[in-house]
Amino acid sequence: MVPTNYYLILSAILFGLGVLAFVFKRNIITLFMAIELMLNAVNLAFVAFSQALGKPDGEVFVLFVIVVAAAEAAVGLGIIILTARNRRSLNVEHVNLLKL
Amino acid sequence: MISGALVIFFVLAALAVLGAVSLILQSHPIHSALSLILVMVSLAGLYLLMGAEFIAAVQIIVYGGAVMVLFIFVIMLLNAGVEERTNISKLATFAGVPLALALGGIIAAAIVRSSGHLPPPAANGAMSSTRQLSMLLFSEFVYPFELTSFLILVAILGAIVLAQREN
Amino acid sequence: MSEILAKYGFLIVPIVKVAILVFVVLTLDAYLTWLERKVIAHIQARWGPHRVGPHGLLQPLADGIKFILKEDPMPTGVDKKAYFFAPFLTLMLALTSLAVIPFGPDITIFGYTTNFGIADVNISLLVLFAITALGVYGIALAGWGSNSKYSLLGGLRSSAQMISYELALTLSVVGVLLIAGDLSLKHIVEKQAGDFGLLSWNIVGLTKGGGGFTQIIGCICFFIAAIAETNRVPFDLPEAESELVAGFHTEYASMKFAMFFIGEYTSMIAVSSLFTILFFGGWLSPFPATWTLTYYLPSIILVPLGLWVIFDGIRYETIFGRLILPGLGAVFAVLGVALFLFPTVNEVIQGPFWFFSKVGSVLFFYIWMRATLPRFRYDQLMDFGWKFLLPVSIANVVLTSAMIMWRMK
Amino acid sequence: MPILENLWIIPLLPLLGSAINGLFGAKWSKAVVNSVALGSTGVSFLCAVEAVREFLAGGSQPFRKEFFDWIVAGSFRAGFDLQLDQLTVVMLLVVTGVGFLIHIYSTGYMAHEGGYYRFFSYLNLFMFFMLILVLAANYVLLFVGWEGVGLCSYLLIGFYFLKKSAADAGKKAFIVNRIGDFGFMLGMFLLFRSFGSLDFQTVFAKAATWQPEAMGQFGTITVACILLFVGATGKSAQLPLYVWLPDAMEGPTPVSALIHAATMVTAGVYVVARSHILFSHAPTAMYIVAIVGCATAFFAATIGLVQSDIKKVLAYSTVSQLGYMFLACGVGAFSAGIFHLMTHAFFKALLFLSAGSVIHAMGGEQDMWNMGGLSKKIKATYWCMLFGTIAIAGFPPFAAFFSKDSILFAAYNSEKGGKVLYGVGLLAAVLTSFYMFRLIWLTFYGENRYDEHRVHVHESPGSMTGPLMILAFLSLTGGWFALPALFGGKDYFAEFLSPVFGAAEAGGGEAAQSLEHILSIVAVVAATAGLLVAWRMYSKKVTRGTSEGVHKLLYNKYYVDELYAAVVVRPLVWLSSNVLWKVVDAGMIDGAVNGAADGAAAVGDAVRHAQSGNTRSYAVWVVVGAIVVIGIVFWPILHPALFGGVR
Repeated sequence: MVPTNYYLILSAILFGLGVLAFVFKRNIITLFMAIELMLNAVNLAFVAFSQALGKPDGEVFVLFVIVVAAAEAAVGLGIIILTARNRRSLNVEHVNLLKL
Repeated sequence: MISGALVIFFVLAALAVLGAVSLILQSHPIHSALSLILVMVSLAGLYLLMGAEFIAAVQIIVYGGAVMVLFIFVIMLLNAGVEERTNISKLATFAGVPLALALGGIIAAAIVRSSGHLPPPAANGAMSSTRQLSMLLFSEFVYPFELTSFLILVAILGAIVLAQREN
Repeated sequence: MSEILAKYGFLIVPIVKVAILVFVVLTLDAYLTWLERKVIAHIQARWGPHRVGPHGLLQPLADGIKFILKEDPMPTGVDKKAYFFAPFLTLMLALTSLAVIPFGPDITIFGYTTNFGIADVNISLLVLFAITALGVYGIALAGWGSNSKYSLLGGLRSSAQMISYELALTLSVVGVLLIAGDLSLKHIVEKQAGDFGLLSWNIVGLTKGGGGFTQIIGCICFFIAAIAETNRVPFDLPEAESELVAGFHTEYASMKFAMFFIGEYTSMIAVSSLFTILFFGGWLSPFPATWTLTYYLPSIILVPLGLWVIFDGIRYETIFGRLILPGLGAVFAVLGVALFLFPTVNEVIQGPFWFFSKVGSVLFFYIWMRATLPRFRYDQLMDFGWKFLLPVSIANVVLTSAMIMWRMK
Repeated sequence: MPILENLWIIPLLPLLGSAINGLFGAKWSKAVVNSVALGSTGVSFLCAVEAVREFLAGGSQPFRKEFFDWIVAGSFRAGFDLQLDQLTVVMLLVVTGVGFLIHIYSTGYMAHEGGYYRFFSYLNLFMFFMLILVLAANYVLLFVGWEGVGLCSYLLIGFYFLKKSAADAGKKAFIVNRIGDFGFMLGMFLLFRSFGSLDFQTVFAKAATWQPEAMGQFGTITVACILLFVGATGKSAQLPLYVWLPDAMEGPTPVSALIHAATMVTAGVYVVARSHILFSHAPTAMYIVAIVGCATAFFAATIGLVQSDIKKVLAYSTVSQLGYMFLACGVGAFSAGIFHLMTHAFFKALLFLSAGSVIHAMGGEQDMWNMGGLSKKIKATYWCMLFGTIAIAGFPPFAAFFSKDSILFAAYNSEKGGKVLYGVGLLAAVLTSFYMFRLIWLTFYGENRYDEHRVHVHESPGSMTGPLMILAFLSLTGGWFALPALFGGKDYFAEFLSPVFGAAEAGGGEAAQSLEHILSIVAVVAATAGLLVAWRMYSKKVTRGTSEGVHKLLYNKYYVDELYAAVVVRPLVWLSSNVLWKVVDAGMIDGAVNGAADGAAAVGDAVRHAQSGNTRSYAVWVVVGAIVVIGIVFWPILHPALFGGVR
């Protein structure tokens, strides 16, 4: 029987790694992957809590999170394709027109 | 005493962390994607371990089977090469990594600090059969559920509009 | 013996089962290739392989040896990780997918009861789908990894194709799930058991105690989608020789190529089994349980077969053949007689017998189609998948649920 | 259908006519526009008659109904409330009746003008606002009508807006009226401040309970009345705000007849009469009204003596007649004032329309020195004009004889300085009869002073002469309500209005019967004197006299316009161009605006470097924010002030 804490800490670690990836990587697609990683960490926490509290609500939330992640991936990748077409680069540091 | 479940947990957790780290260290998007898939699969294993089989299956089907395939597909489509390690953002270059680690640490610390309030883990598995889940989903959470369907519809439209070429 | 099993059964039994399954499946794959070549040859009025061994029965063996001994060149500029990982992944997933398939009812050996399959997960269907979903990566990675435009195009095509048809595949099953109200393949099969044999299978839908509805639409959709999932004719665009040489595995040779090959045939078997389970009552006999005579059908088939093989082997042109074939026939005949003599064994055999005969006919249908049908154009493929198959399967879901609701009233 | 119950129909009809004509008239033929305009006004006249019949049938009980709320704010309520009492009845009939006649006249007069539909749209709109003004049951709604008629007057004066003088006249009228309106609004505010309402009923009811203020005392009511009167002077062209009315003659003649003679300009009188209770509580205000009215009557008459433009003469005559009305109100003879208002509406409309007919006949000529000898050519017009002149001059048994007579009588009887007022009024009467007969002689007698070949004089069509005759009849008989009063009977008009004015009315008293006879004889003598002098001077005179001395002064209207221009207009222009524009607007306001913009730009320049546009930097900032928030939530020790984290 695994204590809930272990799961939570694992999810914290994964989340931190996701954040690290987000600030560290330059490739837009990889940044999206980092976001997915964070979402997964959150899902893990949800499931862990729902197991700990003995209520399946948390898992329902996980389902919603997954749906949202899928939608976000679809739109986000569309945006990425456009960006790549227009800017001829996937490096997020070259996509810096959002400034004065 | 170390139970079998604990062993499995540590193995899967190690795999997940490994995948996450390699996601960061890999220089090619495809390899990052593969490492992420590894993370997801091991998380699915953890869900199984927690007795949430349905979530595990959905995790693999949706994340592994659809989302990540989409990623890889896009990577192939754009023929993305090895990422260039530019350092235009001084802030991210110098402060990024330590701050990220600090965030992870502070979250972990917060969990440790406040986990005393958690009830002891319930009996494994049984509590979340797929049937219960669906009952809950279609009774209590039916409105959010319908809303997600709208969300997906909008996402489809958005993706189509974005991806279609001009002319 | 039995107490050892009672003690360490949880460890020993799965290992044994895995070993058996792997052996059986690999052999099956090998002889599936033989069968395919033979059938197509005869359909096209040729002989097919008949040099290696009698009727070319040893051809698969020869092929295997060839694969092992062949040189394994690696094209330049490949992405090593992906290039090596892809075939392993494909084969691994294909084999794993068999793990959750129940080939028969639970059996009891030496007082140790176990399920007639490797794992008995209560969401086995979802697990199966999960594994199939991962199947894309093998092909995509192979296509991308081997640094060749043909491979890349093949990989892209197949991944797109698989994603598209996965939806139809999954949706066409929902009808069955609505009837069975369960995600476990075993329970799905058991739900199809009835007094009228095949009438209560999902394809007909006179389920015991009502609450069923014919899944003929779902069955057809599933079959088409399954063909697309396994990249078989007429959906074999990923390896369309005329356009892409050999598609995603153009750059592969020897053992790695063999892995793809075996993977493909294994997944064929898996999908056929799933098809059988979902729509054709799995291991259930098509006849009502009261017709006890049908229990002896295995022996009734095996004994004449054996006799015919012996008779045919005696006057075979090569010495080798005259030695081998009669022996094989004798084995068949003896097996049939044994089944006739030991009803307990016969009892155990019933399930697998029906199961594998059904799977075999489905596989034969596969091969038949390959010999018959032309190939789709790519846009036609996509249009068909999205604009026809998906709506039809959704309609099937709606129809089925409506019927079930109506029956409940 | 009981019109009285839905009184709103009466004003609504002209509005509809105006809207329809204004929106679609451009496309339609004159016939259709006519039918719409005349139809709406005619029907509303009939409705008015019906309403009055019901009113009288119902024992002439003052009718008042609140149709819907318009403005409701706290204790303040201004609703769309209409009322109908004897005073309203008079005004209503005058407005709709005369208005209808003038509409008919206009169809003939405007037949050859452009913007036909526009003219009638404006005219109907004017009718609407005038009716609102008359029917309103509270000051706010009255003010709506008040401003509305001002607007219509502006539009109609500037009807020939391509003519600069017309456009300027319109603007002048509007601006001068603004000054009056300003006073009027102040008056309203003061009333609301002191009575907590602007509803006639409540205001008057409360005011009636107040102690009347003493002479020479400037209490609340007095001030309010004076402010209202300022508004009245603006609208009714009294000293010192009369200057716009003569210029208003730039508009088409029917307009002058309807708006600037018969109805709108009398609105001031109506307001004063309507608020008679207030005025009767403020003797000082009454006195001021009387003095201003009297002065105006004389002053305008003097200017009228020498004008050569036929319409200008009538305009100044109007001003002076309005002066009479205010004189009447000032000395407390409200009914006499209203009486004169009605008769004046008849004969002044008649005179203006006849003048219009003359101008029409002369093909647009307005200068009397270029006329003469028209009596043969345009008989109908001549006789109508003559009727009007006799009436205004005050010969019995014509209308003005009775009304003016009763005014002068009341003035004579008023306790303070009554004799002076009477004298001046009498003098003004002499002057009136003088300039009117001067007009007659210059226009219709002597040999013609115009070019036969260029101008070919022709009688006006029936659509114009018809109304003239009706009005002529009215201005003959209009005064006979008061006929019995001469022979010891009672004045039916005053009798009719007495429920409204009641106590406020300053009756002559029976004792003065003989005195009244004497005074009326004196008035007739005075009128005759004016007639004779005019005959003496103008029956032979044929050339425009060189103007010097007094004549020059009068001819230039006492240089009042120049005076105003020098005293008011030029300083104002200088102020606005040099101070308000160059300093306040360009300097302060623009400066503030641009300053704000520059400040924003500067701040943006300063902080924009945070916006590197680099996603990774933003990501780092997000991380910082997350750390801070989590730290605050879980370690409140970092921020003792904040909530205590998770317990």
